[in-house]
Amino acid sequence: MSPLPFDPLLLAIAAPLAVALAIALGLPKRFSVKLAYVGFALPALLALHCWYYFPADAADGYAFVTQYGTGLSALGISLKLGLNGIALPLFVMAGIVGLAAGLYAIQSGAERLKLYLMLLLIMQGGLMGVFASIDVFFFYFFHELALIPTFIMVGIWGGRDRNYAAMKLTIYLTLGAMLSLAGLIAIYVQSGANSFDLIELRRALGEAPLALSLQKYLFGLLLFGFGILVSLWPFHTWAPLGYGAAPSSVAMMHAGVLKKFGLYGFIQIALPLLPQGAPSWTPLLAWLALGNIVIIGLVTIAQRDLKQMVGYASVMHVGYGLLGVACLSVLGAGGVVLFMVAHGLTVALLFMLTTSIYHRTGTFDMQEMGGLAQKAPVLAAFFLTAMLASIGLPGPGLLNFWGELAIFMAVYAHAGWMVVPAVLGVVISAIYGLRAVGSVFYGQPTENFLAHQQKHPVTDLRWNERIPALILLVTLIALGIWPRSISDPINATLSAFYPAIEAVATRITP
Amino acid sequence: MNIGLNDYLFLSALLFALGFFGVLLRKNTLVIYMCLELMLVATTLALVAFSRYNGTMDGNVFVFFILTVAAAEVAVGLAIIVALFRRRLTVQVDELNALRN
Amino acid sequence: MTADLLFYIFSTFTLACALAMVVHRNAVNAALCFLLALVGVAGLFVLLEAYLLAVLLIFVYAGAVVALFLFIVMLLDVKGGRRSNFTKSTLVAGTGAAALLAVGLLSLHTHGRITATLPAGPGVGASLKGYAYQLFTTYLLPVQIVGFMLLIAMLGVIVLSKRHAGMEDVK
Amino acid sequence: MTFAVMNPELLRAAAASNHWAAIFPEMALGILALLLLVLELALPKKHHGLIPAVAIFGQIGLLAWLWFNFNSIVIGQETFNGLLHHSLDGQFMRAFFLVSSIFVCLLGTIALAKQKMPRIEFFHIVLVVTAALMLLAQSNHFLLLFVALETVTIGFYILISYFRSNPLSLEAGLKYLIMGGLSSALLLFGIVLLYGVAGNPALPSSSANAMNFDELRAFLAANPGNFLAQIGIIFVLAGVAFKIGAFPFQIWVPDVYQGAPTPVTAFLAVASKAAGFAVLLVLVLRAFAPYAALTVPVLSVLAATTLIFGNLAALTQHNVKRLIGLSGVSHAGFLLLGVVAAVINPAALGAVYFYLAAYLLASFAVFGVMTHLAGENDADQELDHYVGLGRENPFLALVLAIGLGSLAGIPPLAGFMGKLLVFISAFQAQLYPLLALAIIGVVISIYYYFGWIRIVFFETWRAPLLAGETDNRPARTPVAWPAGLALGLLAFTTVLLGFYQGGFGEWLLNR
Amino acid sequence: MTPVQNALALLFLPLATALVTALFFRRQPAVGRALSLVAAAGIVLLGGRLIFFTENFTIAAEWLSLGPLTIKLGILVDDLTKLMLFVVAFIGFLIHVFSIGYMKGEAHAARFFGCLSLFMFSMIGLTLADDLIMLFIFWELVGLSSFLLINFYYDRPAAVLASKKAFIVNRIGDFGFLLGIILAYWAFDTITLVDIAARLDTSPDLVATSIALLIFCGAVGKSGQFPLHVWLPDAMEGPTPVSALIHAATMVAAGIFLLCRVGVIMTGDALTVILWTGVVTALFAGVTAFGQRDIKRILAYSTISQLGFMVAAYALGSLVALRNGADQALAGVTAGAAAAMFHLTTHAFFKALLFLGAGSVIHASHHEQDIYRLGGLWKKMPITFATFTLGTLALAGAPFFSGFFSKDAILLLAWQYQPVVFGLLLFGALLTAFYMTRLWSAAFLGAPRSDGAEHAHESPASMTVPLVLLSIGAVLAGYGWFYPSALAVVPTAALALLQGEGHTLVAVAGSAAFVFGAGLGLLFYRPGATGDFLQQRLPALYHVMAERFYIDALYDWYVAKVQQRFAMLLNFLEQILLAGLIVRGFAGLVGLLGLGARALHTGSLNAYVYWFLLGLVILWAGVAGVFNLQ
Repeated sequence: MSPLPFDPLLLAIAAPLAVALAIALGLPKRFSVKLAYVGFALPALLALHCWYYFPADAADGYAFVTQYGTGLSALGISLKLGLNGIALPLFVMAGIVGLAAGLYAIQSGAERLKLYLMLLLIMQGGLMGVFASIDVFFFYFFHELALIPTFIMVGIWGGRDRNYAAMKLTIYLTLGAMLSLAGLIAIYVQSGANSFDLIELRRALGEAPLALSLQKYLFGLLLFGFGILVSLWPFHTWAPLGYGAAPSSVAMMHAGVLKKFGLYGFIQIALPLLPQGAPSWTPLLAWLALGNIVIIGLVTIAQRDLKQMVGYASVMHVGYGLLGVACLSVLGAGGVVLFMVAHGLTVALLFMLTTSIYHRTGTFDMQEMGGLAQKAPVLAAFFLTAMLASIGLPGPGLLNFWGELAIFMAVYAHAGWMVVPAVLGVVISAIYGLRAVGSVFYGQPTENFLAHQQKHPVTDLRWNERIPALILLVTLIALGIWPRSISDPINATLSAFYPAIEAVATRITP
Repeated sequence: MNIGLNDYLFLSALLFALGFFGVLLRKNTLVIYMCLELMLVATTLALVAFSRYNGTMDGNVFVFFILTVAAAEVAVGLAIIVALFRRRLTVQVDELNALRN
Repeated sequence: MTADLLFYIFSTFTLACALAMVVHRNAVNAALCFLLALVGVAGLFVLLEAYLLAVLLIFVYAGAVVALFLFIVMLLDVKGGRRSNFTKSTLVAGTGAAALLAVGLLSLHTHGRITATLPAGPGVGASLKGYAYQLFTTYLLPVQIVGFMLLIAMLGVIVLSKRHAGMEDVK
Repeated sequence: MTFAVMNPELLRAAAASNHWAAIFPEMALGILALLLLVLELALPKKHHGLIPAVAIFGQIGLLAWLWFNFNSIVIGQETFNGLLHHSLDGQFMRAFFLVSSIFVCLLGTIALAKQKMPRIEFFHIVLVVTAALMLLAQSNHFLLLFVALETVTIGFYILISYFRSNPLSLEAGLKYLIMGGLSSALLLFGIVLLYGVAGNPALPSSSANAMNFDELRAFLAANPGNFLAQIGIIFVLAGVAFKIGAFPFQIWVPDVYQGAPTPVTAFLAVASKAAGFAVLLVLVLRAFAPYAALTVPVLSVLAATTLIFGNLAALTQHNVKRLIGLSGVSHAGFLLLGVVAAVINPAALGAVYFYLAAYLLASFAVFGVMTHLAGENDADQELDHYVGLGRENPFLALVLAIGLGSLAGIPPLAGFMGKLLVFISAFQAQLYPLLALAIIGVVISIYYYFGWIRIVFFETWRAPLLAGETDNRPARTPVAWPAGLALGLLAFTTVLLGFYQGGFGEWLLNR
Repeated sequence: MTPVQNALALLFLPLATALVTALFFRRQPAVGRALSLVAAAGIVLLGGRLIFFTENFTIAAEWLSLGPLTIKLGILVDDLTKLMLFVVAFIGFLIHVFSIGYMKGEAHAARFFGCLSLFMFSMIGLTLADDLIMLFIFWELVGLSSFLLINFYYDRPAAVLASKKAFIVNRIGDFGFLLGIILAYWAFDTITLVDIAARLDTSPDLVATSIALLIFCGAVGKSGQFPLHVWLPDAMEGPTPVSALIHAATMVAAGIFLLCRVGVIMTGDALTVILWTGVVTALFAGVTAFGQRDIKRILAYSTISQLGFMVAAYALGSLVALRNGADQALAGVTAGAAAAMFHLTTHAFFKALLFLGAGSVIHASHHEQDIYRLGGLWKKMPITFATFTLGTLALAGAPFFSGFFSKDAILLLAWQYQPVVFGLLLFGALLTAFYMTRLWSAAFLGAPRSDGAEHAHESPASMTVPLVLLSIGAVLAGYGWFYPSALAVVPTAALALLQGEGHTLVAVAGSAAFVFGAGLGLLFYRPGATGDFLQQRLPALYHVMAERFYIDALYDWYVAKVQQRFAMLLNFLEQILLAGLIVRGFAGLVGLLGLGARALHTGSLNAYVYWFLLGLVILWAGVAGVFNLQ
């Protein structure tokens, strides 16, 4: 347990929000930026602290549990914070990605920087809250808290099509969030626990499970709610568009962390609470996930816009997560958690570097670049590493590989042949990944790019860009080399409450 | 057949419906307003009839209030209509549709 | 029987006047019809032994309200004939509405019959005292409210109608 | 029985039950209103600027009084011969109307400053209407209900047409007049039917005091399925539906909202609507409770259509006053959902009240900004006028965003908690189809709320002005400190209630 | 230093130098070179210590545990490891030395040496792996290093394309490999090689065959077997030392090493498929080599062909053993594995030698790679010429050279298994001699036919010394006594095969194939010819061969016309149909409804009154019970 005299989780959530408030109240820009460093660093440090002190014996329960009333005790809502083995890795990942995104944002010198940092800090607070909440209501609440700045930031600082993108993003995500909320409320109401406390809900539903048909309805609701939020095919079209338009730090935090809400919701809430409802939906989920992997994979190949491509790639990779969820097993779910951490770090890195590329080329069109490695070898190295990680190449992407491997193993065990198209995704991602690296960095620059270089001399990655990149990359590689640092807590937690799910799970394919 | 409560009630409803129909149909604001008044009167008729047949006083007292309210309403309403006429020079509702869509 | 006959007379008269009011093109005539209809209703009030109310109706409604209407109609000098003929759509809608209203009336008449009623005894509304007692005891609060209502109505009419110094006023 | 009322003993008792102290706030408001008129006469003209301050601070004082006497001794009792029923709900609504009135007065000072208009009457009427609203929410008798309602309605006729130099204001007044008159007639007809049926001595549990809600309830409970009573109920509901702007009685809303002076629009949107809901709650939960089999489906249908229609109609609207009016219609749908839930499960009442409170805060935040941005022509407030507000006046922009966000039900704002509570209640009442529609409604509503926010904050291209062309957008009004303080308070409370409902939440949900 | 520490030091030394170079010395070629060389030397030392002074051992630790999945990673040092390690360390070191001369004056040499160190790390990891997952991880890492080194000249579009092709084609193979691992895990409940051997009998036959073939897919990709061989000739775009080390001696042979490692899971059906893949590859690549004029490409096709031999050898040995009634559990070094690994070893020597020789030629003749534009180099570059000749002889299977023995062992197995296979492989051997003679004769004999060749002169010592050392290996690696006892297990087993039935006949046939092939070569490809014989006489056939039987074209067609167009089609559907028609259409529909709802506000009071009537109707309908659904 934490030796700190205060609640690390609450502080990790409150610190960025407090800094945001201070900025909103009119802190001068100089101090705002300095304080923003604190606001971004504190959650990351506290997350690492919690990781370090995470007790191995917190197997079925939670560590660092605290509870604060907010005035809705009549409904069983309270701010109950804590981490279990599933939440911990994501909490840490959220801290790290948030730190990197924050650092990148500070150096970006965006217009209206104060507002930008303020919104980003709110987002960071929300992200930390999502994974630290035991209370299901606050789980949702923090997600929304982080989501709102996303909309605004896409709209204000976004790129091409930002107006349409922001609108589409907002409407889609609101729909997803509303469906999820409906599902969560329904679970709350039907459980009879009169509490949104996940532990209470789990206990209540463990003792008296809901009727089978009800579980089916509710799981369906959550499936589409969470599905839209994680860009399940064919409800994904908001994602590439939104990410294509989003400012980099937002894309980093949303695609990297916030989007994991849905998958996390499946693993932490939907499956444990509705174990019997899940099996009737998993074939559909698996098929749609294959749609993510194969169809979106191929669509990704056809992209010319680098940022859209990264967006599509992230949509594609989400398919692995969904497929892992559909397996309804410790292995699948554990693989998904590993994969989420890996994917979060990777995709954040990719979005960041994509923007760095844009600053040097003045375009996202991959056919208007070329030869950038000659001028910016460090950027090239980072991008190549990130891209290889994202395509799951063991090495830089060792953690991605572990996640994918566990998912594939689970898919074969529960869905047989479906593992073939799933693994095929590995080939597909190699195709678009290398194509991107090749056309951006290798070969000769195009004439337009040369003309651009005349006006804007290309420099290599600056240190204030390198540091956030390094933070992400080092975390990714370190976790990849020693995955047990996160897989053991995951395994312990999942093994505690997944047997009930595995007991009723059926094979996805005959 | 003796005339009873039902007949008064039906008459009242008929007058009410007639007033409603007038409100639906007429284009002159003043006439519409008169039709509204007719509806109020129709209700008072029912009220008085109920009061009479149920043997309670409240209905009659209510009529008292209704009449007062109607008078006040008419005063304000006509003031509005007059003020509007001074700006628009019309009391036809199909010409008073600047606020729409 | 006299009462019944009177009822028929009054009710027919009232209905006829009301109908004339609703359909008459000229607003002045409509107002006059309204006046007559009110007289009919007052007659019915008398049949219902609500004498005070009948008098009030004539005073307040016929005397004040309709007079006000007439006054305004004439003041505004609206040419009643200016109203355009009914267009086809209004005709259809009007017919539909009339049909709906008729259906409503019919169903009210058939389903809503009050079967058990007291034989008409001495009417409670006949006594002036009753009104006074009620208004000054039980319904004192509404009376006070109505007082305030009249106050604001008066203020409102002033605000809406009075020419204020320094205000640009159209025409 | 006939002459029972004549019995001096009973009359004395009736007079004794006129417990004037129980309606101290209403009386105080009336006296304050009169005081304003007296001050207008007594004070020299140059000091007339003080009068609105007197109105506002008087009401703030009254609010403080209410705060300290919230759990008044008359709670749970009936006074004025059963005309009034005092309850905690009533106390809440009192405070609600008082707060709305304070903000309306505040907005009134801003809006009236832009017009050449007599001022004092405005505040006077607002105060009287507020007092009537308070009585309306506590009424326990159809006669009082009608009289109070008519007082409110007549007050609103005047307030809506208050900017009489603007024909649109008058037109709005006329429309409200006709539609209001019609709805009053419907309501009245319903009351008459109920009175007549419930007073019929031949029927079981009939009452000599049939307009009293408790008596009526007893009668209805003893006479299930009475046709005339049902017709009466739906006519009463039609009258109330007009007040709350439920489909299809909402049709007047955009026109009237657009034409009315902005503070009055706010008053209509918040206080008048809330009064409608207070009445509706009293009626369906108490008077009509035995006829839930009728009220629940009917209100459900109204809620469903209201939700969908309000949101759809607002979708393509570009006049902000109409937009907010139509969005208000959809809020009425949500509130109706809460009311239906409350009929089935009375615990949902707290949700409705929370929703109302959140709606008040957010609406006044939005209307406050609208009032500041309104130009000479109060009815002409287009979305275009908000372009660049985020840069020019970040404070107003922020307040507006918080207000709109709360109306849209975006966490972590109060409006979201309101929606959440309503949703939970609706779930508990198992109103699943309505919930589905509500969710669709929320998603659609995001489009126009967010569209508005987008216009405020996002840079959009504007056609450059041609030579000689002037910017037709009204000039920005600077924010004076009292208004700034009030708006800041509204925004802050909206955010705070989103995060932390604290004692307020506990109180509402545990009553 | 314990053996484990030794192995770990061996593994991480090159990684450390690669990292240090990448982090600090990117712009100092001299430092990078020195570091890399130190690492290579260190590898020789540490590797030598591991090979010669350490018993075989295995060690593993749990790396990941999720539910039923437990993955242990670890190190396995056995005879196979040691032989492979020897090849990697020794040849790697020589190639490092060679690179010093070859990469002189290259601005980005630090990157080159960094990547080379990275490759050494990956390759050593691959060699030491005790389980399929670790094998796969390093398998991918060698692919990555190969990718980085092929596009070392990343400003050349051809190099970029080649590297991409190499990576993606390898990924296709790895697709199967990974599936194979997944199947294997669920079949055997472990991915540790030693444990798999112990649990073998539990797997049903079809699954076992699938597993074997899927894992073989990895080998097909990495070892350039037909039809995934297309990347290997293109990979010659990398610097020549890279071609020598990675694309001839070590990495491409990893497929063979993999097969030998997983020998225990093979089944008869799988082996038959493997055999024919190997045979087809051997012949196909041999024939294609005739259509090539680029010296490195010819060597590349020869490499593919030889890899085909090794694959065939592996399959043959196991098939023969199976037919001879051996138990399916073919643990230890089987005959096939021995023959394949033996050929791998000798091939590593002579092919590295040939590539380095080619590098020396290219370096000297200012990057002239067309054999018909070289010529006359025997005089100008005597050491290169001599060593290259030795290498050619070894590859062509001249009697008493290393290649002769290793190829003989394969032919003998083929003879024992089936005459048809024997005949085909013998023909392959003949082709080898034939096209090597063509190369040798055109590049070295006759007169110089270009400025580059004209001005060529012998390479510096850093390049020639490795040539000489390698040529010793090329000549002698076929003899058992060449190997120290620690390495001798595999060669001994392979050489033991030569005592098998029919050995004389096969030896004679092998020798005859060499003589015949070389003779044909000298006959058709006269020294000093300015053009290709086949090109002049049979241009159509030559064209087909030069176009590599259109297989590359087929791939290009597939990528450009099928895959890309399909992707574009899906993208079109995504953008136009889904995001456009459906999503925007739906939004538009809602918008239209909104416009409709807005249009209902006509502003006319009369119309509004109708709404009230409608409201009454709705409410009345409620009274009539219309809404009471139950």
